[in-house]
Amino acid sequence: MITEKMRDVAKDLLTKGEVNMVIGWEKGTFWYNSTPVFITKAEDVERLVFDEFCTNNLAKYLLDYKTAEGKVAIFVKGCDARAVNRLMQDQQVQRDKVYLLGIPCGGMKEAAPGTQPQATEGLPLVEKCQNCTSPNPVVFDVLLGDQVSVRDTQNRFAAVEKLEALGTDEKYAYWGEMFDKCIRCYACRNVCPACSCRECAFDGNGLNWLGKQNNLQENQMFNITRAMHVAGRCIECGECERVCPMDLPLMAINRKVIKDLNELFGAYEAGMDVENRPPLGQFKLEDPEKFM
Amino acid sequence: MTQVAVAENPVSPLVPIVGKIIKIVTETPDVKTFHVSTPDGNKPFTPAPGQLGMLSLLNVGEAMFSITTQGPNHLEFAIKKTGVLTDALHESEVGQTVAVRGPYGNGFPIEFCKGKDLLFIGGGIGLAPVRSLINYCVENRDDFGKLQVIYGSRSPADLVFKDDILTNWPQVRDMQVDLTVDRGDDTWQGNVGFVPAFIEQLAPSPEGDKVCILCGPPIMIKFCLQSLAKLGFKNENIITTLEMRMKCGVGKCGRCNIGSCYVCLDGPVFSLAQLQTMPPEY
Amino acid sequence: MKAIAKTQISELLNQVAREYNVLVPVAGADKYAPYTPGIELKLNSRTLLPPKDVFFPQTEKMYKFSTDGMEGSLDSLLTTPKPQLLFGIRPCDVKSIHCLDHVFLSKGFVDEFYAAKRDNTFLISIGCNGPAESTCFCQSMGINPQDTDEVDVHLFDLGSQYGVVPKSAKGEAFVAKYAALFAETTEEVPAVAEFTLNLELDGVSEKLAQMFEHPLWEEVSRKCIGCGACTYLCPTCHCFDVSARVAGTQGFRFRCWDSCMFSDYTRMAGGHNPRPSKKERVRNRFLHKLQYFPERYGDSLCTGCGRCLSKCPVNMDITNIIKQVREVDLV
Amino acid sequence: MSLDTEAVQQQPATAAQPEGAPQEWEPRIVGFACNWCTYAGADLAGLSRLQYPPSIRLIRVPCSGRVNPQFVIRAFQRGADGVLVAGCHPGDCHYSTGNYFTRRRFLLMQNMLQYMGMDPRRFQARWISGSEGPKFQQVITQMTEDIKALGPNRKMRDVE
Repeated sequence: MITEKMRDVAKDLLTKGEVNMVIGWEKGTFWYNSTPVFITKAEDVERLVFDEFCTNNLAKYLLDYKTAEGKVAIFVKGCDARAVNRLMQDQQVQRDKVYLLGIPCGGMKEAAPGTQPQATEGLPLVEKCQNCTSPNPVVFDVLLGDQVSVRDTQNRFAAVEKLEALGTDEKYAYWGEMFDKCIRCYACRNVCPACSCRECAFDGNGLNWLGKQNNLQENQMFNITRAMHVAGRCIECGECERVCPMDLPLMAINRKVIKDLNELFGAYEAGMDVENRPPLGQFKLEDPEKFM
Repeated sequence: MTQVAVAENPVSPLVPIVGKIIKIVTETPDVKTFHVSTPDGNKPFTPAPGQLGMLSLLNVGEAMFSITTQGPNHLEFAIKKTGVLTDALHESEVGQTVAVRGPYGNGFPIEFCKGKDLLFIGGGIGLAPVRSLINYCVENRDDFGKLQVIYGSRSPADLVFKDDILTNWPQVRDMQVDLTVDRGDDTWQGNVGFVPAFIEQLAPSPEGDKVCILCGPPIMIKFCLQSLAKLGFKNENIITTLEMRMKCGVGKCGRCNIGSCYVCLDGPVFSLAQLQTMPPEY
Repeated sequence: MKAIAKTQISELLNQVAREYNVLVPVAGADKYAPYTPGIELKLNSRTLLPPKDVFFPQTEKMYKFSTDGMEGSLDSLLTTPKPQLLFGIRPCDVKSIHCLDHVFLSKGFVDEFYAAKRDNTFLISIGCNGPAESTCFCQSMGINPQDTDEVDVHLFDLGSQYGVVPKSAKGEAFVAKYAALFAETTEEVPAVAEFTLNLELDGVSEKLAQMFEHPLWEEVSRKCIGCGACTYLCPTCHCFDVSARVAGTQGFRFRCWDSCMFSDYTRMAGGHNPRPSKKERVRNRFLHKLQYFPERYGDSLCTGCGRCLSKCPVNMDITNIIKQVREVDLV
Repeated sequence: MSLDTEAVQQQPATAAQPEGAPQEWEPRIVGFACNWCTYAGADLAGLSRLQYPPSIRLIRVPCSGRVNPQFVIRAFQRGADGVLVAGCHPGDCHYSTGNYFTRRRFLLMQNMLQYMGMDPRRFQARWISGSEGPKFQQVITQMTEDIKALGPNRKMRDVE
């Protein structure tokens, strides 16, 4: 059982004083949710679990502790590990200040709210895991459990292609309907491991790039700019889409950017390592110039 | 269900009236006092000492300021340059249209102060809200006991309301003004030192139920409170005025709460005794 | 009790729509939407977005202005809307409107923008015979899920029909006016089904008053990501910002929902922020719901609708926090 | 920098065209011109008395790489019918490599706008050097023609 191993390794790290905190998951309000937990005392490790509901990407929490004394241990699935790489690449997290406990991930499941506990085998994968390209952690100090095989991801860009096929005005109408729903709670931004600016362009800092009215135009400004700001740095963890209370298809925007970047400037997967720079942070002399 | 008593409020709670800047006094390099009237030359509203007014430049923004004093036909706002709106105000000229709404907040407890000796302590721009009460006391001189003002700023150039502190107030009967600066210059002949130390040096007596009215930067307030405690002032007799971010001024928008109090309605004036029952979140 | 068959509801709405702008919960929509004949209603649960925007829109223009050099003028944009009828709100949301009334209509200032819409809105509520969602806990917050008095007309869910009970003079007139659609019934209101989320609220407010400095806040705030989902979905959260849209010499000032969870919410012009980190912001949010508001207005600011619980990205659970508060040993 | 709405709005609103005279409509194009090449090129076009349509509003930026998504969206929001980004030719950037980054970002942004339902012809980029006054004239003329053919832009706009 991964859960047992998690508790053992967490207890060991905390007891020996190698880390001051372990970031993992614990059971949430219902049997079908697991939620982030921050363990600082060895006697609390029993709260840790790993099951098919540990959907939250934990990597972003490292920013809260980047100036803290000592080390923080964090459990990383494939997507969390890529997020940690991303944050390290942006100098937001220092490798020697984190202890990465890798967990190969078979994909997270979801159960209809209010249903009785049932076997998880029959449950569907959550949206964000259906086209996961990296279920195994790409960076870790210890790996708990065996590597898993990559699922078929040929439908990764299906939603994007469907939208690309629409006519110009149809596209505008579709996105207009979506962005009209946006309540601008900024959950997508706050959960995103690529959004690491201490001061966001959209916060009230007098720059006023984004007005505070909730209307289509401001929501367009927010959503398009958000996608462009994480372009080349999105690790496809799907957290933005998962956390959106209005169920906006945000990954259809992020994946559009990924698809374009791959087609225009060569294949690139963000967060697979820290060496390969993101496509908008580099260039080639022979880059396409079809617009001239 | 919606029949509730409305406080006497000359201006609609969230929609201001238009006003004009009729005079600008440059107090220090970064503080100016703006005199505001309605376009037909009347006072926009009549605040009690210590109350607040929401002042705006229509195409820039609005913010809450203390009303530092008032004349028969105008209100005065002493404003320090700190952000977008205050920068724009500092660049305005006489005749500029502004919008104004208020008055908001509780103001100083005048009845409580009546008949007592009063000690006013101000630091920097913190003299601005206190001045509204000082001027009230000067105008109603017989209602109050002895008056003492202890005021300090970073440098002689940063002293605000120079006419009042150097000329007008010292001439008032039974009124004493003591000044200090953090750093002096060639012309400065007064005290040099921080306000809390100056208080201990002057050692004003708390006797006779003396009330102290205090306003300044948070760090100064913190140390002044220690000094006043040493001198024996009662918490009920130490009164200060707080600053919080405000948007509505009428207890609706939510952001100026300290615990269950709203600074815009229940403050900005609080006694130390009141503050000690509230969470330290200001 | 009078009653109307559920199949007759659209007929009722068709008729009242001649008199009112009718707002209803609609299948596939996230909030109350204008009623049009034939629209598919969703009357078995609460809406994702609360009805607060009917009285307190997410963005509301307050006045417009124009400037010309040093000159300038402004005009109020306060208008009186056509009478509207809000149909199908749940007792939890009725309670939330009661809370908003406290805020916008009391303590010396009436917010005219809110009042104009509030005074002009006829409320018809529908009771729940049990938890409508797994996240419902209104019963624990002292709300009767089946019944409410602070509306004009209340409907009890009797299975195939709704029991119709007027709750105000306006409601009496309404029931009389549409009497042809209502028949007498002897059917009883069924017993309330058991709630799966239950908690004890007694003494929590008083206990919280002593817990401002308690380490619990550091702990529970750690997983918060500081988004505004909870506050925007909350039926009682009412904080707003005031801002302006300026285009050259013209512009308008508006107010819009704001969230105490945002870092710039309390930050002042000089940079000082009384609530600088998420610990202070999370603490303020929960204390506002459970201590400050009860102290100020005598009502809890949480109605147990469960929206925050169902949509919080990190399962920040107010029922769990209340339970933890109860378990705290104050020495 | 900020895009002052006034600059965009000084011209009368586009929508109110007299009936029967649609060809009178002049599009409004916001051009972000790099300080070192394109702005000089525009200057040269002016000095050389080269005629080009009055549809362009140039905003000088230090480098075409300074242009970010907000600039572009804000221009459309505040009434632009087209947006042009123009800078030094690749290899000639005053800051050595700025325009190579522009090239990548521009293509991505143009694709994004297209995906969001904007016609990509409304958002264009060109390399115009300080000596290419005639090219500046030709680019502005061509883009004005393109956008005239597309008609006024209503998408993303939040001004009347």
